[in-house]
Amino acid sequence: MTKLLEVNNLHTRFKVRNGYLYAVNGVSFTLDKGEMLGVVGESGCGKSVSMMSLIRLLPPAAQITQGEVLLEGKDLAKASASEINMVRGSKVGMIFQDPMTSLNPFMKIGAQLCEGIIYHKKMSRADAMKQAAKYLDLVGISNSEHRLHEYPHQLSGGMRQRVMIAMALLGEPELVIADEPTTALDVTIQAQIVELVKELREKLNMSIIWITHDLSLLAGMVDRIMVMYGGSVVEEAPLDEIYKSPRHPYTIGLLKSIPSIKTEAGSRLPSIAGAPPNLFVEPQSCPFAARCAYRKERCTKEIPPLEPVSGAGANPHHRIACWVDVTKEPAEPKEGGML
Amino acid sequence: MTRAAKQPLVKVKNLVKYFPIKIGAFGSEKAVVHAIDDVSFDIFRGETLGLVGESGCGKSTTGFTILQIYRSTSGSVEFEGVDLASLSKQELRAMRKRAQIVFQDPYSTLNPRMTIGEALAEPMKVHKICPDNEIQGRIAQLIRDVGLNPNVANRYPHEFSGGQRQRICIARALACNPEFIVCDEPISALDVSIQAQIINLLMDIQEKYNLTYLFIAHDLAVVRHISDRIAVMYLGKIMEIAEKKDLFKRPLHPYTKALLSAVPEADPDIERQRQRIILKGDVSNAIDPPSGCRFHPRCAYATDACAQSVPELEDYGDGHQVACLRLDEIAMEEKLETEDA
Amino acid sequence: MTDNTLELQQEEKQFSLAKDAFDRLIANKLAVIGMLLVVFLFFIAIFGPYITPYDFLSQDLQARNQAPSWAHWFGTDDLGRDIMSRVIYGARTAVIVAFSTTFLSLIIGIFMGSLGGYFGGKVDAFIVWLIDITMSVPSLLLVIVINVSMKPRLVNWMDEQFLLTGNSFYRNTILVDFVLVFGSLALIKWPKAARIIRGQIMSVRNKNYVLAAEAIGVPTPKIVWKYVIPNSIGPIIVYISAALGEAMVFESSFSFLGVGVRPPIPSWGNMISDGLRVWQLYPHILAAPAAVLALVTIAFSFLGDGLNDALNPRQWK
Amino acid sequence: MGRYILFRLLKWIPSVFILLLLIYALVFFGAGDPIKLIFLQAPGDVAYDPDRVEAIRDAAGLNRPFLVQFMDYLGNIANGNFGNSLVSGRSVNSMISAALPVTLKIGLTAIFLLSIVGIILGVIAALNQNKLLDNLIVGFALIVWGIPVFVAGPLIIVFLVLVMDMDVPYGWSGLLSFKVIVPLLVLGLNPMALIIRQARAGVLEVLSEDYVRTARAKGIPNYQVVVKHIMRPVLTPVVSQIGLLVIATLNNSILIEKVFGLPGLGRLTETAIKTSDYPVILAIVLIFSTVVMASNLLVDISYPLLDPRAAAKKTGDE
Amino acid sequence: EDGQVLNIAHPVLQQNWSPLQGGGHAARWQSLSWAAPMYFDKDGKLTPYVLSSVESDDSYVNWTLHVNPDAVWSDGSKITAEDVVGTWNLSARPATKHARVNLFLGGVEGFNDVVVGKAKDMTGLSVTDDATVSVKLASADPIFDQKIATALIAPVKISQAEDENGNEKSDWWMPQNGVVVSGPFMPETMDLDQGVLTLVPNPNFFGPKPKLEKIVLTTVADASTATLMLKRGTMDAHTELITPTIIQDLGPDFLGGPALAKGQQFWINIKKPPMDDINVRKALIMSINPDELALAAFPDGPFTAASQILNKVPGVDPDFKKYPYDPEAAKAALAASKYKDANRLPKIMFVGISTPTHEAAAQYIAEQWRKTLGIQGIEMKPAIETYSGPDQKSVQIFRDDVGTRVPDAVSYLMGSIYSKSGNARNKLGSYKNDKIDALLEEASVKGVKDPDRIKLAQEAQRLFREDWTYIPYYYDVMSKWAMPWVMNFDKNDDWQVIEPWNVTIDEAKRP
Ligand SMILES: Nc1ncnc2c1ncn2[C@@H]1O[C@H](COP(=O)(O)OP(=O)(O)OP(=O)(O)O)[C@@H](O)[C@H]1O
Ligand SMILES: Nc1ncnc2c1ncn2[C@@H]1O[C@H](COP(=O)(O)OP(=O)(O)OP(=O)(O)O)[C@@H](O)[C@H]1O
Ligand SMILES: [Mg+2]
Ligand SMILES: [Mg+2]
Ligand code: NI
Repeated sequence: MTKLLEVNNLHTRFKVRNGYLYAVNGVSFTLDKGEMLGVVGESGCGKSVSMMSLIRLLPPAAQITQGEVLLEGKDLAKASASEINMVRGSKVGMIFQDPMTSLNPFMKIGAQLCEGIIYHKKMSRADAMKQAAKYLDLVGISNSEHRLHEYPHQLSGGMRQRVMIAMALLGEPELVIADEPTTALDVTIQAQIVELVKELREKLNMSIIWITHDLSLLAGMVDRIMVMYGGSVVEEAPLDEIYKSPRHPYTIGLLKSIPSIKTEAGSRLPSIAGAPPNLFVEPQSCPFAARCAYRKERCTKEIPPLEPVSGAGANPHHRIACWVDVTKEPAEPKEGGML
Repeated sequence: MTRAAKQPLVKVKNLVKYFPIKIGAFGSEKAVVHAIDDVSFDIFRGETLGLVGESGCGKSTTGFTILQIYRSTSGSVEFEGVDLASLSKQELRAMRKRAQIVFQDPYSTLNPRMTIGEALAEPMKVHKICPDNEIQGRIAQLIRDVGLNPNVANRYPHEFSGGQRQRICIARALACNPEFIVCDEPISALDVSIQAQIINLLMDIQEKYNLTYLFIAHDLAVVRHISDRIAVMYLGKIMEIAEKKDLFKRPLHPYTKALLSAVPEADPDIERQRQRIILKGDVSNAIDPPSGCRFHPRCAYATDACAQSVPELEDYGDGHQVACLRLDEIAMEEKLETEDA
Repeated sequence: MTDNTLELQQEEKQFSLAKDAFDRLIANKLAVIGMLLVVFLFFIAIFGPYITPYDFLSQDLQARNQAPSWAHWFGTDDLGRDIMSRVIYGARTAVIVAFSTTFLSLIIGIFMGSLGGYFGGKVDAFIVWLIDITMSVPSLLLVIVINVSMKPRLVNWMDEQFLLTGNSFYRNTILVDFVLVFGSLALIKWPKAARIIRGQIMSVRNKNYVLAAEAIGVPTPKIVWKYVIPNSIGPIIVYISAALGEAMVFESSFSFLGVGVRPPIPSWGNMISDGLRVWQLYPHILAAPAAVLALVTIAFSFLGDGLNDALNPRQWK
Repeated sequence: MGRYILFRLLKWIPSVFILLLLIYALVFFGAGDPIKLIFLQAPGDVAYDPDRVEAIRDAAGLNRPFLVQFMDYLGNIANGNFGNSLVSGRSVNSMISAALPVTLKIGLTAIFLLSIVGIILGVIAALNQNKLLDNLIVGFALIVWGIPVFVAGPLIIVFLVLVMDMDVPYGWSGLLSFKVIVPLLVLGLNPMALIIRQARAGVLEVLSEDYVRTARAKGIPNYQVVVKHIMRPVLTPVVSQIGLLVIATLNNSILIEKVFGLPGLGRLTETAIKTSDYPVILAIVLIFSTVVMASNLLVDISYPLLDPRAAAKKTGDE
Repeated sequence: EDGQVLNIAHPVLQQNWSPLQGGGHAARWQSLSWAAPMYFDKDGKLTPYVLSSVESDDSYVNWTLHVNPDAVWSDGSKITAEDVVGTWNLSARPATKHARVNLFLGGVEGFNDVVVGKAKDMTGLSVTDDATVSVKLASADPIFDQKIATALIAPVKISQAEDENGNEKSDWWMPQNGVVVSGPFMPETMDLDQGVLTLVPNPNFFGPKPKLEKIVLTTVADASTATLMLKRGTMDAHTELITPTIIQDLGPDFLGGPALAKGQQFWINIKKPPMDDINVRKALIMSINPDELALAAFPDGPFTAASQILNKVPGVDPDFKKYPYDPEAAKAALAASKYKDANRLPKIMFVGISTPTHEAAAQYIAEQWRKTLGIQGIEMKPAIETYSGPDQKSVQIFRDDVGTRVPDAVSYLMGSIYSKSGNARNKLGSYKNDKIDALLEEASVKGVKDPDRIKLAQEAQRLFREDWTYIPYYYDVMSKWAMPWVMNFDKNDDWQVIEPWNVTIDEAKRP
């Protein structure tokens, strides 16, 4: 398969009142054409910021301090503003989390859908509208001609998210970044959207990065999963690998703490003690060390690199950032942790 | 214990809560939100009743109305035989110490201008739970109970993380020795890795203080883990109530089925095999709910009759109650399908 | 249960909401300038009369309308009085007027606003109606009418009281000027405060912590007092800052129109209106009070903006 | 909408009644007696003859009881007649109908023009947040805000006349005459400061909205994002300030119309107050609050036009 | 000299330009359009105008007035005796609100009944024939002819002005309503809302031909603006403009003019505590330096410090002893009063502090009292009206002017210190000194040429001095209130341009 995207050692930080917030600290990954990558992690671990950094869709306080983002070989991190504009919306489409706030309540659906392609494809308004209607049909919105003339508030949450998807697809992008597109939706609606995306992916054959904090959601959907913690990637592996043989203590803890059919009802859930770190200091060690049940001396001193797992029968595509080999070390519950 | 031996602590009968609102650009038109409409169920002493349903279906309203934080429009809520709905504000206040609530969002449930200690002392003072000189000791005990260090008592809420705040909210709910706690999505605002901590805590204290829970959530996995029985709600109505195992094994209502099939499982193998039932359309509007069975516009099995008459909850054995007119026909159809296959 | 026991680490620095807001304020340069100016103004208003180089009343007819010099930094006015001393004394007038009106309006506003906000329904509708009328009255006109019409009545009444009782309190009818200026200003300004309070109560009322307090069974008045009001402090402080500056401009507008604080008590307003008459020849007489008024207004708006940002920070999303 | 307007008007009538009663009582019991004033303006050697004054007051119907006079007055107003000035004997209707258009024309033009300029400046400032341009605009707004109109007015006049050697911008010869520009500016500058700040704050807020990010994600150029996605949401809060602007402008007109010799309501107010001419004062109060009410109503009605969500707004009743 | 336009700035938005008002700012331009019965010329000589002659019998009770046979209205019709009598009766009726009619016609028999509305017409006024009016006074008045020499009771065409009920018609004086006038200029347009009036020469004027082609009167309420306009020559004259810097701004001529029989004083209400104590009054008066007081208000003139009441009339007392400026004596007087010291004094309130200059003067006084006597509680208010009159309670000191418009000491004092005068009743707190009253009553019936008339008046004034009831302020002059290029703009004591037809503009001097 051909490589679409290659991200190397990406660092993004925010200028905050007294110093910096180190939101993304050295994220690297690649994405093939047509591949679907899942990004999981808890709130604030840098999922959105790292993915937004790809197309530099960041608030003014943010700065990308290091790293390169090669989209089809071209480094977006160093591209000019207008070059970036040509990528956004045409090569890379975005779907955001909250369909309630992500659509402009002051503009009709049609106008919002069209403006991107009118600009990028130099289409006439009428053509653009036709195109938009086609895509609304595609994402399963009936009566699309009519919907184009409605305002977002006239649609339900699920419909709005479909509109967002149509909007991302209109530019016929090669990569779609979906930032928790179902978090704000109900399970039944979430199921609708998930099915829709699967379907579309087959039809349109694009690459997708799907951000979520719900590990279970990805199980039936993606090809590969990347787990983030404290601004870094801690584990990355093909789908089954992650669920069946997780290797990073954080991933392990996370999977265990999700109640599932297999967990015994009424039993205590194994939980990860402590809370995620705040990112006001640049990490100098494994970000998870403070909560890690396998913590070793080294974990609090050095940042582990993201490297393929070792050991017999190890999948070469399975990479973790950990100094400890959990298959060999016993877990010893650690008390406390930082706030 | 068999259920017959258990006695209901809370008996909700035909509970209705409507919210009058104004709509339109000038607020000139009046309308009514049918938040919950004729809901009846029992909660037995010592059990956890899970309440699930989609956003806006009236779960929170049910919880609030049971505690009469929202005064009910009609119907009754019997708490050990006392109808809370008929109590005056004063009388109600006295009952408040027996029934408490934990809210969804721990960030906005604590008064940012009160220390943790003050927040915990408040219910004790209001209900004169213990002499003033013992309050401090009790606060320390409570804080320890929820797994925090007692020296946090004189700190302010903003110094705590979400999970810790939720612990404090639980401590506050415990402060007046309640028998019954409504947990209104107590974990859905928390980080994944923290959720399990709180679930554990809730189960621990339930055991320790012999509490009864109404556990509201939209995350079926969590409800499955913590509840004894589960009620499924749709647009202000209870669609199905059953023992947990029963419900998961034998979901009867089409909506329950769809709901269960929509819950993702953290296992690629299961997911690959799973056949999702995808519901059409969106949840209808509570201002103008559909006639008849509220679910009929989205139901694959709906007939004209479903649009006409409102199904009542009926017992299908073992306390498994379902509100569906076509349950038998559906069972038949399914059987045929499986046979076809 | 050990895995659940979390301890707050000791080194974690303890900071309170107020301190946090203060830090944010301090970080804002303009706000700090504004704050310093305002503090300076208060200082001058309190201690001014003791530190002025001259008596603000003492006249020197030989040294009239003098341009600024080392002896008189801001020059002298048409009766040879030192303008700087008068401006400094005027700060006292300004601060008194500004403070009294603001707090009077705040008291009325808090009362009305919490009444409406908490009880809702008919009471609220009535109060909203009251707010609406008051807001639709041309404020300056109303204040002028009140001042022009009430003053003689009050003065006469106080004088009668003095003659009847001999109580020297009644002798000081200069108070009447102030009282009327405050009173009428407060009368037109309370709706703003009431709106803020009402809005706050409305929003705070639906906050979960108020629901939680209700669930606990905390009595209503206590909820208002301990939960609602303290959480409305931010907007109130911002309101106060804006209202203080506004009141000063308003006071000078009255003086410009010939109502308001009367000479020989100096107020920036009447100094400006004096200055406006002669400023083609003696611009310094206008310049000093006008500049000071402008500076103070600007200082208050800097401070207000700063406070607004500090107390009601927009959350990151 | 028709019903809504009717409803508002019905709510407004009692307010106006109370307002009139209040002002009437204030002036009736408190303010000076215009008749006496006529005599006392003359030098002191004119015998101020109380009997004569009483006779004159009788002749003018001013010695009747308060309520009788007030009801009489209300009756007149109901017939659209504001009575006659006590000082000049002229019909108040004709005075108002001559003065109102002047103030309205100038005021509305000032509000309109400067709102537009203010919005543009505010947007520019916000888009350049914390840069030089932003600081300049904000600084300008603050200074304009800090200088009261009654100081700015004379300052500008003298600047034009003595420094620029222009003719005194005095009097009224229609909205389009050059003379009117100066008072227009003075009247509008102060409110403009408000608009600038409001617009700037509004843009800053909208900038952090998710839908702006969505717009950016489409890769359309920046100016399109600003024009299509940012301007319109900002307009709503700015428009809601118009009621305040109208009040500020009316207040300012009292302060500066005299200076520029504009024969508008402001100057009429000033004169009427000086002479305690209460039929005129009352009429002006009524007109002023009508104007304010009308503008508030207009703002409310325009809401759904500006904000499509407003049409479907839900408001809780509890 | 044709094509000359005189631009006048007028300080108030005048809505009423009826010639029957007898006061207010509008009345100051009355002689432009309305021919007075008679007038005093520049040298003070009584000159016929509408009336060609006025004579009385020896008792000074019965007077005969002859209407000038040439006198015509601007439409060419004759001015009749009917018009004269009608105008005067109308002026006296309450609904007309003429502010000064009692000064001129107060002595006519039946006047008092008309003034309070008991009668429509004065019994003492009758039309003998088309051109003759006979007047019967209630009591002897040797100077009745001088009293009616004023434009303020100029006859109007009564058929235009009076309605069927005997009330003044509204707006009859507007050009839109076809008003006819008797003076040299007739109104061409009147825009009351804009406050702009234009006057053009009256083609039928029965006097000398007016020289100006037009007079434009514009309302300029703001003093600074008006000053600027005068300076630039946009305006030529002003109705009344006083600013603290007027001399520096517009030159000494602007405010200068002949002295007037009029003076400004601060009158003390002797009934109001603490003024009921003569020692307090002495203390207050003696702590003021009158020269500095005048200086505080008008540092550059043209007004001069006052001492006695009388001014400019025959009979000014050369031997009058000024109140001394003596701080020590003042302190002693205060100590001798029943209040003993300043802290026990009730607050003192000034009213009539209506202009910046009066404000400066009042502040000067206040400061002197504070400095010498230690008095703190002093207030000043602009409006006389609301603090005065029958219901005034608290005011102790009124700034106001008194004077006379006939060159006569007795009428001067009758208007200021006689117990029935408005001044004595209102501002001095019902001041009544029987001896003064007797002296003035005796003097008033003496002939103009009788030397006793003056001697009695002087004696009354000396007695008045001993009552210590006023703080002398300044003597007025009849300011020109016109720029130097306006010629022949002399005004008389009634503020009227004496001979409007002579007014010209020296274009060479105009900027
Ligand atoms: N505009 C901003 N200014 C300052 N810090 C920010 C800003 N946006 C995000 N951050 C910080 O950057 C870090 C990473 O944020 P990010 O939004 O990528 O998290 P996330 O993993 O997407 O979380 P969520 O699941 O809540 O969306 C967080 O700590 C957050 O607080
Ligand atoms: N105070 C209120 N006033 C008006 N309508 C309300 C009020 N509270 C709730 N509602 C409406 O009642 C319905 C049920 O709301 P409720 O909060 O009980 O739902 P929920 O199931 O708890 O949803 P969620 O999962 O989002 O918490 C909704 O349509 C909601 O808009
Ligand atoms: Mg995110
Ligand atoms: Mg809820
Ligand atoms: Ni590790």
